[in-house]
Amino acid sequence: VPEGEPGTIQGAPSASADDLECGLGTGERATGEPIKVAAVATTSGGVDFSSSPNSAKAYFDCVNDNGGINGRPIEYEFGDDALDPTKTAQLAAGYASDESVVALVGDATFVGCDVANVEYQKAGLYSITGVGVPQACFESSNIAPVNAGPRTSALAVLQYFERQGQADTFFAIGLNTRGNGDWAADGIEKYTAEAGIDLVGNVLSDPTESNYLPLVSQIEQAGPASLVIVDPAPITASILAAAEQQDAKGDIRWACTASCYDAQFGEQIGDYWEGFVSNSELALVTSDSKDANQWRAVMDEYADADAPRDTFSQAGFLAAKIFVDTLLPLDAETLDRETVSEAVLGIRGYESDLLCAPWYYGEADEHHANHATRMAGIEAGTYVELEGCQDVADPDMADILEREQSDGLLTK
Amino acid sequence: MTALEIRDLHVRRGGIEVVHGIDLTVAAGEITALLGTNGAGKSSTVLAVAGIARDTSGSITTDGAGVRGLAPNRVRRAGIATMQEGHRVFGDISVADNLAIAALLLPRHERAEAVAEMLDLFPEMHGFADRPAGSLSGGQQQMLALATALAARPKVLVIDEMSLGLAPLVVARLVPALRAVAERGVGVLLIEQFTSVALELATSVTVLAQGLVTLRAPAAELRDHPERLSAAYRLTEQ
Amino acid sequence: MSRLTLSGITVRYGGVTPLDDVSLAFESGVCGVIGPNGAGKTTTFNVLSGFALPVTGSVDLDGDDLLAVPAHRRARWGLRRSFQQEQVVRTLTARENVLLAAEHSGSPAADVDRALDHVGLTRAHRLGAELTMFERRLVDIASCVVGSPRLVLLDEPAAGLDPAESERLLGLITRIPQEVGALVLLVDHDMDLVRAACGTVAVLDFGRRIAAGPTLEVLGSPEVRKAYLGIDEEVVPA
Amino acid sequence: MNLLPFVVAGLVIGSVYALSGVGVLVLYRTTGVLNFAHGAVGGVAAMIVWQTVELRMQPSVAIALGIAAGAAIAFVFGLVAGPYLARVDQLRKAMATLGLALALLGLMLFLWNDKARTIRLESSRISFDVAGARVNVTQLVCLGLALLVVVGTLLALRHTSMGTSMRALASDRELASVVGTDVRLVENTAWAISGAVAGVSGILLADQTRLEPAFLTFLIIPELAAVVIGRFVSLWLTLVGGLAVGVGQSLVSAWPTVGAFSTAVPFVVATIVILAAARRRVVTIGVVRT
Amino acid sequence: MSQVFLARADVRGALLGLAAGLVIALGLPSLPGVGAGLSLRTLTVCAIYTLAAAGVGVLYGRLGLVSIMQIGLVAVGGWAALRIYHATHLPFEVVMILAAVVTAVVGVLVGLPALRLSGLSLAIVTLMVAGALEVLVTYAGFPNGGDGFLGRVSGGTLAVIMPRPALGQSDDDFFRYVAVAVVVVLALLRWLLMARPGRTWAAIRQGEAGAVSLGVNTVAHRLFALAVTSAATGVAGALLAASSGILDPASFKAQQSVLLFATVLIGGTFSLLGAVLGGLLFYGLPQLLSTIGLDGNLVFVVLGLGLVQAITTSQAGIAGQLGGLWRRLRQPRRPRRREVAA
Ligand SMILES: Nc1ncnc2c1ncn2[C@@H]1O[C@H](COP(=O)(O)OP(=O)(O)OP(=O)(O)O)[C@@H](O)[C@H]1O
Ligand SMILES: Nc1ncnc2c1ncn2[C@@H]1O[C@H](COP(=O)(O)OP(=O)(O)OP(=O)(O)O)[C@@H](O)[C@H]1O
Ligand SMILES: [Mg+2]
Ligand SMILES: [Mg+2]
Repeated sequence: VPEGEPGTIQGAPSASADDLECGLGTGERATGEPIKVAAVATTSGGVDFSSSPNSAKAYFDCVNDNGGINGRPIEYEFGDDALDPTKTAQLAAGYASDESVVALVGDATFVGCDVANVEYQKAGLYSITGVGVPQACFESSNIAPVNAGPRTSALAVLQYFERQGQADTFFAIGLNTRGNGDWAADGIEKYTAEAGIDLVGNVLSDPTESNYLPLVSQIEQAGPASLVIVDPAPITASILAAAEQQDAKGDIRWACTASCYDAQFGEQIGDYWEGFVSNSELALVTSDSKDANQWRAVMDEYADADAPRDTFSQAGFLAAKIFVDTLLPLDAETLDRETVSEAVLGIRGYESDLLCAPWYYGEADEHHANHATRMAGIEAGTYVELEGCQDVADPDMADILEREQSDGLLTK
Repeated sequence: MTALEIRDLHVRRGGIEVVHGIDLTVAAGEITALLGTNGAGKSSTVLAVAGIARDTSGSITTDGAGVRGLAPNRVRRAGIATMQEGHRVFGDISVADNLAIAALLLPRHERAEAVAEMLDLFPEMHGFADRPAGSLSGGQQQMLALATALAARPKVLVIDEMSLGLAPLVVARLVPALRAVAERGVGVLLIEQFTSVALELATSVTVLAQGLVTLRAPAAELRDHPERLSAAYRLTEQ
Repeated sequence: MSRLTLSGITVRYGGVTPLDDVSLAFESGVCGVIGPNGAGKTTTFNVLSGFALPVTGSVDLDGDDLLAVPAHRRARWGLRRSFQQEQVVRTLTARENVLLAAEHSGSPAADVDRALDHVGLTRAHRLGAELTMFERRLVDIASCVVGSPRLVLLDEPAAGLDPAESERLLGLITRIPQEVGALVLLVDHDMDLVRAACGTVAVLDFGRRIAAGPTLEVLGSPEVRKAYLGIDEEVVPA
Repeated sequence: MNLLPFVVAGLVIGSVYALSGVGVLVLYRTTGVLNFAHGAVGGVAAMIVWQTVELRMQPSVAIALGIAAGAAIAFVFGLVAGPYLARVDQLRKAMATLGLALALLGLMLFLWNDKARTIRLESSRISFDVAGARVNVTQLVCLGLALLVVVGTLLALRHTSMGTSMRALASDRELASVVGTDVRLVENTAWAISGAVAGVSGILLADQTRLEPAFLTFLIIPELAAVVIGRFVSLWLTLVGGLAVGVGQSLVSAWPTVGAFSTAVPFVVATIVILAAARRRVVTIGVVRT
Repeated sequence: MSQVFLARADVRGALLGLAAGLVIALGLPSLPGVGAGLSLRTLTVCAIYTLAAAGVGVLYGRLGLVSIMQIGLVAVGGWAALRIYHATHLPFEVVMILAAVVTAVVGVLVGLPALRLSGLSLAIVTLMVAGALEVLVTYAGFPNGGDGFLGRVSGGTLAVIMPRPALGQSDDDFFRYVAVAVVVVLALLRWLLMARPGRTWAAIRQGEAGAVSLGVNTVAHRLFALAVTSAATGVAGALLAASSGILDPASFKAQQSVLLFATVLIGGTFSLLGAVLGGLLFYGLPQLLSTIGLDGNLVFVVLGLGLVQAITTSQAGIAGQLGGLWRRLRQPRRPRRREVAA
């Protein structure tokens, strides 16, 4: 891979020809009656999650070039909710009222899972979401994200340090937002209490906070063995800058959730943060495995050269792949919302090397299949894997784990 | 010699024409009075000369140089200083600085002298030189407005409603002062509510009624025949 | 028969004392308040209407303590005023302007037409912005006479008016005491108007009362002629 | 708890608020425009610095470019909208800049995605200990610059003819023009200076806080709080106000129970100041201009 | 002069507007291609934001007050509605009125300090309030059937949805419900503007001293104006909450308030038609632009520049231009006809 060419990932293996055999892999364009699939994503208003639907689209294009869904191409579109849940609800209602939309795939919205779910429920429509962030995305009947979410990601970091023997005292930083920052903080609190870890700080700051030096002082005074930042990447970078300015790194192990697992991140925060740790909810973007390779190949072939190659992109790709693999065994002529919804609900034991454990849907009021993640650390400005797949324990997930077993969701 | 020459001036305010093509000449060293009822278009003429009213046609020249359509500061730099009606002063700036701003156009060494001259003309101002002009009484503001126009030592001086809000005592003092200004060769266009004062000062008089010139006569003649003046005021009333 | 007394009024703005222990008494009819610029006339009106708080002194109208009434309640109490700079609301019609005054002073809405008749305003359906300056003055005066005012303050109502308009204004002002029974205080620099309208005048100078009494008598006194009119026939020892 | 580090941190941010506030005030006092887009202009400057550094430009050149961009944006806005704005009241002038702020914000969000970014000024790498807190050279620059700009502006307004003209312009644009002030020149100068100040503040704030378009745009709120504390006239009080807001925010965030609400500090401080000021109210009788 | 569009006690115009509003409210969903789906829902929300826009417009156009916190007040109204509903399960109409009252109180409390200073102070303070409310709402979230004062469920329980009003269950009916509510509130505002409060506000806008000398208690009347416009905005919040049953803090950012202010000025502040246009622009335009493929962020650019343009060259906004056009169309038939004040 020539260096500096946009779209490719440094340090990743190069693609092979069979990586582009998406779906049926026939190499022939699908020409039948299109199957309409949609998504709602936040792509403007300060947050840009478009890489999830974009990679889903890239994969669908690849499938359409390879025989489609038994001859029928997928027609994919997504709407931007501009970080406004009222719009999310509207887009959701719009797709719900359009009977030809059979499912939602690769959604990535920072807001509005709750309002969207209301519409989907009424219409019997289901979403294989690429990226969900707030609590509501994981506690909805008709929405199931492929990613693990901030709470699981934060707990993963904590438990990694615990395994390393570096979590005697722990510090957590998050956003003061209902159903998001407080949700993650609640998980940390419950788990540390159970595990006997001394939680010396659990700070929630306002999303518009301007001055992180007080926070850094607080960290210095608490002196934890390790800490996790559960914030969007730009805020995490600002906190790290403030800490660097105060030279507050000390002996503390600093880490963040998957939100800052992003190729650009290491370079932005600079050499001072060599050894900084991050969680990754899916396989590392550089990993050499079948689905990961296919994802890169599909992106190189079907997506814009400058489209980000990040976890969200993997998530959208994976959501699309799960969807296609679910539809292929069905009779293409009978595909409509009802039959597709039934098939989606029936997904169980779906395996992919991007994931750590099988993914499933199932009829339930909450969906949180991805609860095993990997850890990465910054070495010479880029992330490398520190630890492979590990299941994440969350005291509030008992019901889900139990249902996994009792309903046999982890096996086909 | 004409200091200010207006030919066929039309002025529109808010899209409506209020001055319908007037001619007016102000000779250097003389005072020309512009009289007329309320709404006759006197102030509109003044605003047009000063470059504030932009919707105009015709020609306005000073010493042969056209100034119609120029921005107010360019008009001022061409030598025409204007005192607008309605006590226009820099309200939140001190009286002394108001004068200093007016004198900025003068050569550096003349500035202090020009300001001092004004303080002599209006000795009242000594008492409130460092108070913000906005806190002055109406008449005090009018004095200041006059002083700023005079301090600039222009070639042409246009004064709208000179005695507005001034006590008779002050008006009495202004008469010789303005005459002295004219004697230095300045052409003065004077708008004045009290006809007696206007006729006393002016050499020639132009009367406007409903945007048209209805009378042009030497002041001396009108002093003897005041009825001609009131007739001109009412000329277009039917 | 109403009687207004100001006793020992002192007003201070920082270092300025526009009114210094002023005592004045006015009895029904139209009374003049005159004096040079900055003498404290407008300030006196501001005290009466509540825009200036005196540090000492009291104001009494027929036994009522005026200073105890908050500024916005004084209209209801019976006080009306016009300003040196008229304040007609541009976005309301003339009639609505007067109606507004009626509503907030607790006067019957039916009285609006009477007030408009009083001033003889014919274009009452036109917006404030469309009126001429004289018409706006008329609206101001109509707002002052709507309902049953007890005290009407007019601050330089004739400023900028031509002789004919001044004449008409004079008629309006002198009719106020007869028609609505209010005491009228008039500030103006037009001595002809003051002479014709006011039975009595008070003269202020530098924040002090220097004379008061029947108009002709006061205007004839040498001290007033010197301080205000600028007529200085013979040196009068203090 | 040792509060000193919080005070120091607050002073630093506060001084940049003050610097911005002074920039806003200068423009306000000369053109009568209260510039709500000051933060957004600073944001653009900071983003440009980031982008050009990313493109391997010399940091010092990048910073100069950023400041120039700030000055240019403000200058062009003043040039294009200025003559129209001159005809409307102060409130409308201010609201027009709100439009500029929105437009700049949208443009920034469009041009730059939501990934993490940092600006690192060389001067931030040199630091030393003061009373238990680390202080770096950038922070000293912030404090010094705020002081310098206040003193410089005061001197210039009082003792230069450009300064005098600026004051005249702020008071009454039309009258200033009538007495011969070249209003366009003065206005354009003021816009450019204020834009440059916005650029400097934006870059400093991006180094000290966060490099995010919406965040930098809405820093106008604490900056305006400083201006309110200065009662729209006093440069010194604006400086004090900026520092007070910064320290207030920092101290509030030191207490866990109220820490989350530190962003509401400017509102509280400004409200208190307005309440205090309101007690000495005088009714001014204005001239109605149609 | 278009600036005085709203000033006339134009009863005929008001009745005409009322009738047109009702026809649109009841008839629109029946039009082919509009009923059900995305466009009708968009129009529903546009109609809701019309009320917030009317608040901005009346304050600015009639009183010269700038309020950049209107979206924050919508949040307050929505929060109150949800909270009251989950606590009491009262009929939605009652909930809506209570929410309006709560919002009015909040609006007045906020305006109280700033009203005593110049217009710019109010603008700044309201922008700060918008920021502060954003913090508060982000922190508190919106009630969704949980316990405690904040009423938030946590853990694995599903949020409880506030049902739509009985008369507006389907999307079509809900649009009619909203539109009628909006028309009623606008009619009330219009009536206030034509009557004594409207006149008084015009006097206050022009000058404090003049108003006081007429006997106006300026502070009380400004607060009254804030109360009225906030109440209207509170109704908008309640309707918005009813629209999808739950709300999210992310809808109520300070920048949304700025955006609304911009669209109202573009629409025009001298008539309530401007508010309707403002609502449409605020919510409908971004939607429209995104369907033609314009990046959502560029909507800010379009509306921001629109605001600058409106202020600099067309003070009466689109509504003023439409009004001018209307008058010009009628002019030839009845030259120089002027409406006489009632
Ligand atoms: N801004 C404006 N828009 C529309 N018409 C205006 C405007 N200003 C003045 N006018 C009208 O223009 C005409 C002339 O006014 P102008 O002020 O020139 O008269 P004037 O002779 O100076 O009277 P005055 O003695 O009242 O000062 C009047 O009919 C007036 O109503
Ligand atoms: N708000 C204020 N602050 C400071 N000084 C003031 C204020 N208002 C008035 N003054 C001063 O008080 C004095 C009296 O002013 P006032 O307005 O009462 O004068 P006046 O008699 O009405 O004069 P004129 O005939 O010029 O209108 C003046 O010296 C004026 O400068
Ligand atoms: Mg005039
Ligand atoms: Mg006076």
